[in-house]
Amino acid sequence: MTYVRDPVRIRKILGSKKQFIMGDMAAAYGGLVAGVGFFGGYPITPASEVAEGMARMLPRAGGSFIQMEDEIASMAAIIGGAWSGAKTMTATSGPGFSLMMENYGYAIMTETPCVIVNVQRTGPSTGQPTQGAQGDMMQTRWGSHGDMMAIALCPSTVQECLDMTIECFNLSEKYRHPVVLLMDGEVGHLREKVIIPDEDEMELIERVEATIDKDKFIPFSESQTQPGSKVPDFPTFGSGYHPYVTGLTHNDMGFPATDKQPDHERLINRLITKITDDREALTDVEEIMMDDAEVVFVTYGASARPAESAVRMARAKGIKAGMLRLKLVWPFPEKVIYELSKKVNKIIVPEMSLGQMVHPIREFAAKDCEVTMAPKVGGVMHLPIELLKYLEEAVE
Amino acid sequence: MTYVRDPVRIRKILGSKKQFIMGDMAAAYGGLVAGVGFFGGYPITPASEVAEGMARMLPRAGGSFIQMEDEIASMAAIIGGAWSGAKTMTATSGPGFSLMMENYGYAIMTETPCVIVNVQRTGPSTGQPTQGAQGDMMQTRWGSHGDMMAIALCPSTVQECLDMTIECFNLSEKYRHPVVLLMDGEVGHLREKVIIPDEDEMELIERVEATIDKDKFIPFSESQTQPGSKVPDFPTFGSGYHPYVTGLTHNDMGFPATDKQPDHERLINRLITKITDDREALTDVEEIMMDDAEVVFVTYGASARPAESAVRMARAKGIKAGMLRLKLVWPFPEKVIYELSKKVNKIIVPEMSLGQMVHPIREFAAKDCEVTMAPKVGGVMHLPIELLKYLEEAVE
Amino acid sequence: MSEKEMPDMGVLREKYLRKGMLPTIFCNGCGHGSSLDYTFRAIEELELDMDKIVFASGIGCSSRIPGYINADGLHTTHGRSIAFATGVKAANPELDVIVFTGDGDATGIGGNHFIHAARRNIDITVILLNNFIYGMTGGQVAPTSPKGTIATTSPHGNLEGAFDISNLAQALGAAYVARWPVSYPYQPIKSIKEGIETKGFSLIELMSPCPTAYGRRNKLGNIQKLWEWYDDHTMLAEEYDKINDYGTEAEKAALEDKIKIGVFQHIKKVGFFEAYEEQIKNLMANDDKKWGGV
Amino acid sequence: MSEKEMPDMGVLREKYLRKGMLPTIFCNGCGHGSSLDYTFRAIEELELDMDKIVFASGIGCSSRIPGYINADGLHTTHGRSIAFATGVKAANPELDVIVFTGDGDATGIGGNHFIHAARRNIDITVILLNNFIYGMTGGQVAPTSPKGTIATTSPHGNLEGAFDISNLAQALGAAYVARWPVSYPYQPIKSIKEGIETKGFSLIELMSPCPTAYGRRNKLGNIQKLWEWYDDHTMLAEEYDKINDYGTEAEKAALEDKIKIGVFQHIKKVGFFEAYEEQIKNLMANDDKKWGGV
Amino acid sequence: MKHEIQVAGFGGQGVILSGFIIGKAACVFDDYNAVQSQSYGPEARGGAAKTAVIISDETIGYPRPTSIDLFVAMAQEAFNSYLPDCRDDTILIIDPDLVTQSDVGRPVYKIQAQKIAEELGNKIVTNIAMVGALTGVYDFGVSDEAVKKAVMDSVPKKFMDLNINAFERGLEAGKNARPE
Amino acid sequence: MKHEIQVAGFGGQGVILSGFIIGKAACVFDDYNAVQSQSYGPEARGGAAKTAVIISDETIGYPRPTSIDLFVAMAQEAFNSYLPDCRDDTILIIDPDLVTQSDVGRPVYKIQAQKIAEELGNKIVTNIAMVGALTGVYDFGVSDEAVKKAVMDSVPKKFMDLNINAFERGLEAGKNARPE
Amino acid sequence: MIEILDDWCKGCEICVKRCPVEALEISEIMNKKGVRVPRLKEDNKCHQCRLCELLCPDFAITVTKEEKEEEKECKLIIGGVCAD
Amino acid sequence: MIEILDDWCKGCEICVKRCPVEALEISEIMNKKGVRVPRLKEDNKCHQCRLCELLCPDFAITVTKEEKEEEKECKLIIGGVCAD
Ligand SMILES: Cc1ncc(C[n+]2csc(CCOP(=O)(O)OP(=O)(O)O)c2C)c(N)n1
Ligand SMILES: Cc1ncc(C[n+]2csc(CCOP(=O)(O)OP(=O)(O)O)c2C)c(N)n1
Ligand code: SF4
Ligand code: SF4
Ligand code: SF4
Ligand code: SF4
Ligand code: SF4
Ligand code: SF4
Ligand SMILES: [Mg+2]
Ligand SMILES: [Mg+2]
Repeated sequence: MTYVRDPVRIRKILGSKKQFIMGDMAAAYGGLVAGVGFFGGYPITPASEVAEGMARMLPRAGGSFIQMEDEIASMAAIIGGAWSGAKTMTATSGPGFSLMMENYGYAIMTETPCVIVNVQRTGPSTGQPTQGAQGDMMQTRWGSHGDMMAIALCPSTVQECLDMTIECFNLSEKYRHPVVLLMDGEVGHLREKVIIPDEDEMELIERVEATIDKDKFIPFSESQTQPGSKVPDFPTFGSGYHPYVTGLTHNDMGFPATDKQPDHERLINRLITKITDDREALTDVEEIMMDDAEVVFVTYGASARPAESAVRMARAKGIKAGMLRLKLVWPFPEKVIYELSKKVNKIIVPEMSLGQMVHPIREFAAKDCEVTMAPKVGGVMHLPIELLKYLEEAVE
Repeated sequence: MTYVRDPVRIRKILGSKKQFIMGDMAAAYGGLVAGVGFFGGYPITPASEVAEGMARMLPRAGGSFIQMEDEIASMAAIIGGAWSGAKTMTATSGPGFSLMMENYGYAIMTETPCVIVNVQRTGPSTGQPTQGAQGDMMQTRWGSHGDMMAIALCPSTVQECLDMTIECFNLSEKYRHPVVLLMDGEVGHLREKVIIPDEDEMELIERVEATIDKDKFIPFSESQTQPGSKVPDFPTFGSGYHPYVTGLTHNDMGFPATDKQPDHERLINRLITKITDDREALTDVEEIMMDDAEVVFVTYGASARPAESAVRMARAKGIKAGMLRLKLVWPFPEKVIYELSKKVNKIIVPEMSLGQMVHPIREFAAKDCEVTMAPKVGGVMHLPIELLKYLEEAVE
Repeated sequence: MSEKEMPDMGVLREKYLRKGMLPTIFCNGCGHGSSLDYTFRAIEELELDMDKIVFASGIGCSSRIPGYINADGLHTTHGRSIAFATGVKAANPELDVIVFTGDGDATGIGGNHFIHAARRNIDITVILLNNFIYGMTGGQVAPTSPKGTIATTSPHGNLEGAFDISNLAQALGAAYVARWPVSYPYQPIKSIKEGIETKGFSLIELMSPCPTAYGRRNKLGNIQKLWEWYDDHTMLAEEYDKINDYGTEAEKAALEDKIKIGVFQHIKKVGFFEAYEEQIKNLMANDDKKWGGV
Repeated sequence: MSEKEMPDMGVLREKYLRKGMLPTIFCNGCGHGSSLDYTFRAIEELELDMDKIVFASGIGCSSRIPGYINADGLHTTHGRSIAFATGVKAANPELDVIVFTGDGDATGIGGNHFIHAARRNIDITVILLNNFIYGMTGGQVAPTSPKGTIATTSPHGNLEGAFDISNLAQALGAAYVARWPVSYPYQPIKSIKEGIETKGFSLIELMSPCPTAYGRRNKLGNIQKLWEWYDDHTMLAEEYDKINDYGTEAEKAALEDKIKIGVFQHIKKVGFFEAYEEQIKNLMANDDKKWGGV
Repeated sequence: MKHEIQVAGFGGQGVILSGFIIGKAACVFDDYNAVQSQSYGPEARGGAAKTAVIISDETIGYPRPTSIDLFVAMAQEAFNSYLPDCRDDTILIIDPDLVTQSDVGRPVYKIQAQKIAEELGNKIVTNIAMVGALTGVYDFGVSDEAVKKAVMDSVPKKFMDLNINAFERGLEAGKNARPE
Repeated sequence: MKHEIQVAGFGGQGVILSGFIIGKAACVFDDYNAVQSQSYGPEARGGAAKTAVIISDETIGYPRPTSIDLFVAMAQEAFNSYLPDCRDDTILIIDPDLVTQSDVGRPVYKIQAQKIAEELGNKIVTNIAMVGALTGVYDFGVSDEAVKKAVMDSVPKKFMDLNINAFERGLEAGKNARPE
Repeated sequence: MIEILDDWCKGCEICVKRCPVEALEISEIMNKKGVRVPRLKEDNKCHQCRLCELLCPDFAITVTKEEKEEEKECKLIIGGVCAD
Repeated sequence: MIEILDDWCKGCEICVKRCPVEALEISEIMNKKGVRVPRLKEDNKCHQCRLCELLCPDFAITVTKEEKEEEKECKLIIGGVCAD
């Protein structure tokens, strides 16, 4: 039988409401709370603790954990598991994420809900395994071949690692799309206080299962029960709907249409617009001291923390600094950035990379607003004073 | 012994100077002419013909072809082969390219020259295997985890498939970087006339092998023999230099420096700037009717062909249309695009995707120049009249 | 239930085939279709509920089979079907999972998932259609291609050793292993039945003629000759082993030319998910005791 | 040349170790270092030219070994070392290629490359350090971990069957297969020598104690006890097989607890690249004839 | 000068090869430019096959046909499917044994290419006979001799005579054919 | 209120756990915010280990130490490496049996944590003794009781007494210690 | 009785060649794809062993066990029986 | 003579425990990492079998075959012999 979430048992497994845990572990908690029934993963620094947490807790909650033979298999298995009706999850870091790219695209193509936690470390290649980074941001959006769209969230605190994992599942179920929690190793291995939400303190979005008459069911088109939704109802394996799930271009019935241009166009447009139609509704940003800001950081993840410190330091010096933190990075909040760029003189983008999100930011910023990178590589966070200097220079 | 290129033999294997062949086969010819000593590949539509051509010809030229167990192994093997001193090559399409992402990053990190032909087909996922597309453009730039740079060329004709394969090898040797020939299935499976260049009709850039005293040799830093070059001399395996080649962050000596921020920064900056320093020198564009153009297509690959037809049709109607074709797409020709955008009113980007190169084009265009997508998906090229309509609308 | 008579093809078609997908894309004379027929008959004999079987596959001609079955189908990425299937089963162990795969899919690119599923004794049934070639992509050499095979990527003759897939599965301790040519209908049906019934990992390797990409190039003649090839080049395991142990030198030499067929392994082992469910039950019981019940 | 005396460690260090990389990153009591020592000695006895040997590896503690060798070293991606090595050898068959890999690296993520290289009979020597665990990442379960193993990802006890890697290589027809614990110095040295000398694919599986990630969690005691564990839990293949064939029930039952060690396979086979060179020679000669010489 | 020729039939009939020969004739044995493109069914497993050749003395931009001058159909399905892509005055050639229903209210050249091949002893050269026929029927600017050379250059040595015969018999039939 | 504490030593000494206990005490058994970060050597294979805890009554932005209030060194190498990160008035605690050269021209608290642990019968609780000691030496706003609870909450039941003893002996030693 | 679903038949002749009593032959009837489909011979010894049904790789043959006398008639049932 | 490269020794005691004649012992000498390194016992039966050298996983032991009489002296050579 497919896993049934037992909130009471899960709560007991997790223990006290207030805890002092790592970001990685918080993601495991979040998964458990969200109702993960199957976790398939492969160890890799600095993400292994997510799997280890799951290995310890999930079977006690009645779910299953399998350490697969590699990341390709992990991604495959969680997609398979999702089709059996479970919420499924994996966790990895750069090298493993690169290996997942083919099946990530398959999940997108087949509209399979699942969650991938990528605890980013310093790349390229094996790089610096124990050092955090933010170098897989663009990969999440563009890393698989062909046209695709991404949904990804970036936590800045350990509490957010937990909350956003739940949010990832919600978005994943809502859009039937693999959602990526783009943690960075800094946050993943940081310990902080987290408050475990009780049932009434959170909202869980559950999969819309197919309920329509089997003869009338159209598996790969707009929802037949949720008016206005481009997301088809989910015909769980074993429920008698007999969907044919394929990574080939398929028509509404799910049958291969590998030489049919209109079918492809229709399918891909739906796969993308089901998400981008909601771009603005999905936008999730935090604003710090933005009211009168003239020079602002646009940040995400761990970098937001020294950036916030730097903003406070700058304000103390009378600089009209502010910060916009992207909690959801994909689909890209084009409008927010555009509007921001109309309001401020300069946008500075501190990233633990040589510059990734700065590209869409620059693309969507109005041209009269200068957009600057503030890169920092090698597994070290920006120091607040380093970032302060960017602000100071900007107002010089 | 490492393969030694025998131009006379190769010329005889290839046969007559003027031939009517497919783009895929032309890439195989190009590889042979450039001096490939080892080809490792895995079949996939529409790229299999590259491997098949190599399987037929390469052993006759004294080189070796191995069909590896998958694309991960193919990429691994050609990197290994490169370290043994050979020019090496693989060919694949989207799904295989996605699988190569981890080792692609390894090749970048270890500065391994090699050439990957990606004959793009319609994705995401298995998509439409027999239909051409241009959906892996951004993946080539961003598909592996961590910071990286890409070098990639896009042929529009079968002759270019041959010539650009040679060019790929030249750039690959020059920069010690894996270079991608981003063909599309349309061009790959098109047959056209090609002229096979004789020895004196082309230039081959050969690897700069290490020659310095072994004790003084620094394997992963600036060249010790080419003044001004950031590309280190190559210590071929078997030549006694004993390099330690690792995907970990390494210092100049090649030793792991996995917790050293300065080493990482230094390395990654060199890996990227060794290419981007030459961004303008590398820029390779073709201009069609650009002198007085007001509305232009920025194109590449197969799309350039209907675009060119459309430009000619538009000119016949008195529309000041033009076309800029990117022959080298990565590193992105930022300056050319910026300058173009200063000159023209509108840039239209026809792509056999939902829009990929349009992003950097929009990022680097001046804001007063409108940049529009002209996407076409589902394995079908734009029709000239479809593109003409974009031009007509632009001047309305 | 073998007492009940097997319904005729008209009935089977109606019951098992997915309307609108037939005829198959397989070439004239391709053996892949027959394996599906045999599978239907095995399922019919076992009286299984088609709502509770998931058919998974990778990429290849063989992997197109689930598309023709009126049941849940998961047509995945090249080589990965067994890993997907593991997830399907993990999330709902009540489902039967049958994987259709090719020699290239399962043992070329997908070899790792194959050996790990066998090692773990994942409770799935793998029907592997071995045609000694990469059919779908037009005839490239496969890890199963015999030495000397002419293929588009071994135009001068294959130099690599070939996998004996059943032997590999046996060495890995798979619970059920059998190999038959598709030209024999009854044995495959029986093996598929036994495979489905066996707890743990079952492999049924069916040698399937590919006239287009294999037979033609390797001078195995027309469709008929290719189908007959298996009659002359296979030998029942018992007989094979007997000759191998006690035969004359000449008899032994003749074995070179023969492929062993039969049921090679059939053992009782606890399936992975059986063991897992047991572990979960114990953990929960422990917790309940600790907590005094949930 | 075994007449010549083995130089002492001072000389070996000077000759074989890469200056500036030592001491190793291995934990106190880790067996991985010893395998490198044995390799030096095998190379010393064979009088090989260190300029013509490439040491390749994947990712893992074991895969760090080439970093300590003063020779060409290729530290690749996790699981892929054998595929890289295949390319190294393909592009210059004159080089000897020795792969250092771990149980996870070679048979977890890298299982496919392992089986394909064995099948192809790629002429490389694989020294596989099996510690029954993923050491580098802190002790996750490996495909070699015995049932019941407590690891960070099998905290309730491992339910999966374990690979017998040597047995797998044997089934694949590898030219040379041997297994020893690193606590025995002489046999590994001899096997590494034989492996390097053997044409085609050689596997030397060395069981290497990992006190940090395996021993500790599985209550195998301190470093000493862990090293001694192999004395009690291994048995020479000949003896093992004899008991298996002719032993009493009790004796047979005791085998449960034993790991077979020894040289399991040592056969003469044409190496893949030997065959390839032959084919190339023939093709070229053919062309030359056709063209009347180049 | 620009000619667009489309040949369609079943997989296995050598449709692609026939297009290849025409294109090769034009650009290797004559001095034009030519492009040949092809369409596959879903996964190239039998089914329909179609090829288009464009011949021009200028550079060829868009490489797919936009205005077909000559359409050769070697199977009924192909004829039905692709006729709509043709202009009203596109020249049509069919093998009446393979395309039995070709009555579309306009003249059609009927060439029994398969029959010619069978008479020569091997159905396999049907496509070559058809290449001859279309060369005879339609002047695409390339000499008969160049096409013949392209045939000779594209077929196995062993079957050279058979192919030349097929080509010549087809050519003759083409020259003599009148639209019906 | 903000306190930055750094503890450093060798891998295997339980340095990370000691930081964890302090952080947990502050935010679970008291009501502050705390962050704990850690640095690894190359691949966490033994070698140096270092952890930093920041305790504050406000939200903690930048989570790494910028101005260390208390530095505890449990190995000579750690002491030498990380002393430069300290302010001039950073409070320093060392175990003199592990850090034999601590003469840096400023007062240092010397706590024989390892000796305490050995006296209690198991070197393994050295870190817990040190947690007690630093709690005794430095007031980071968290009650002794809260730290003790955090210890109890973080160690295996089996070794509860041993750990509590270690903590209390350390606490006492800390309270009595004077900088030398 | 032997029914052939003509439009699914690809013409491999497996049925014809493997019928133990040589009861089948390739007929003059062509299906949509131009394939000549098999039929029972006018004079046949078909004993409804079902081997042809089992072996046909294209699900094109149905052997329905009916009385011998009905067989003649049944041969006329062609094509499209099950396709939709 | 037994030379120990003290700074490479990690203290596993394999050499001590596996010496067939129990010739080695852990000494009071501490290396940089705080590890107590082994030494030949004052009174030892070392017959230079080299087992300790072979087994030491850290390349820390060198057994140089020299005359018995020189041994005593050699024991004094410690640390840093080969490291650079
Ligand atoms: C990642 C990836 N690589 C390559 C391919 C191309 N491909 C499709 S099917 C196939 C071979 C299938 O062979 P096999 O499994 O033996 O099936 P068959 O067609 O012979 O039945 C290949 C290489 C792909 N789809 N995906
Ligand atoms: C693609 C990828 N996945 C995961 C990892 C993380 N990783 C590094 S080493 C290792 C396990 C190594 O185990 P083994 O090969 O047994 O070597 P050991 O450390 O035990 O010697 C893993 C999973 C990685 N580096 N790359
Ligand atoms: S190519 Fe071979 S395997 Fe594929 S459908 Fe045709 S005959 Fe069957
Ligand atoms: S973790 Fe295990 S394998 Fe790795 S170095 Fe330590 S003891 Fe050796
Ligand atoms: S049922 Fe048997 S006897 Fe009758 S036609 Fe079929 S194979 Fe022949
Ligand atoms: S076996 Fe089936 S497909 Fe083949 S000829 Fe007979 S009816 Fe047709
Ligand atoms: S050489 Fe032999 S006897 Fe001497 S100390 Fe070493 S192991 Fe003992
Ligand atoms: S074996 Fe080596 S590392 Fe271990 S104690 Fe002896 S000298 Fe030290
Ligand atoms: Mg196959
Ligand atoms: Mg291991």
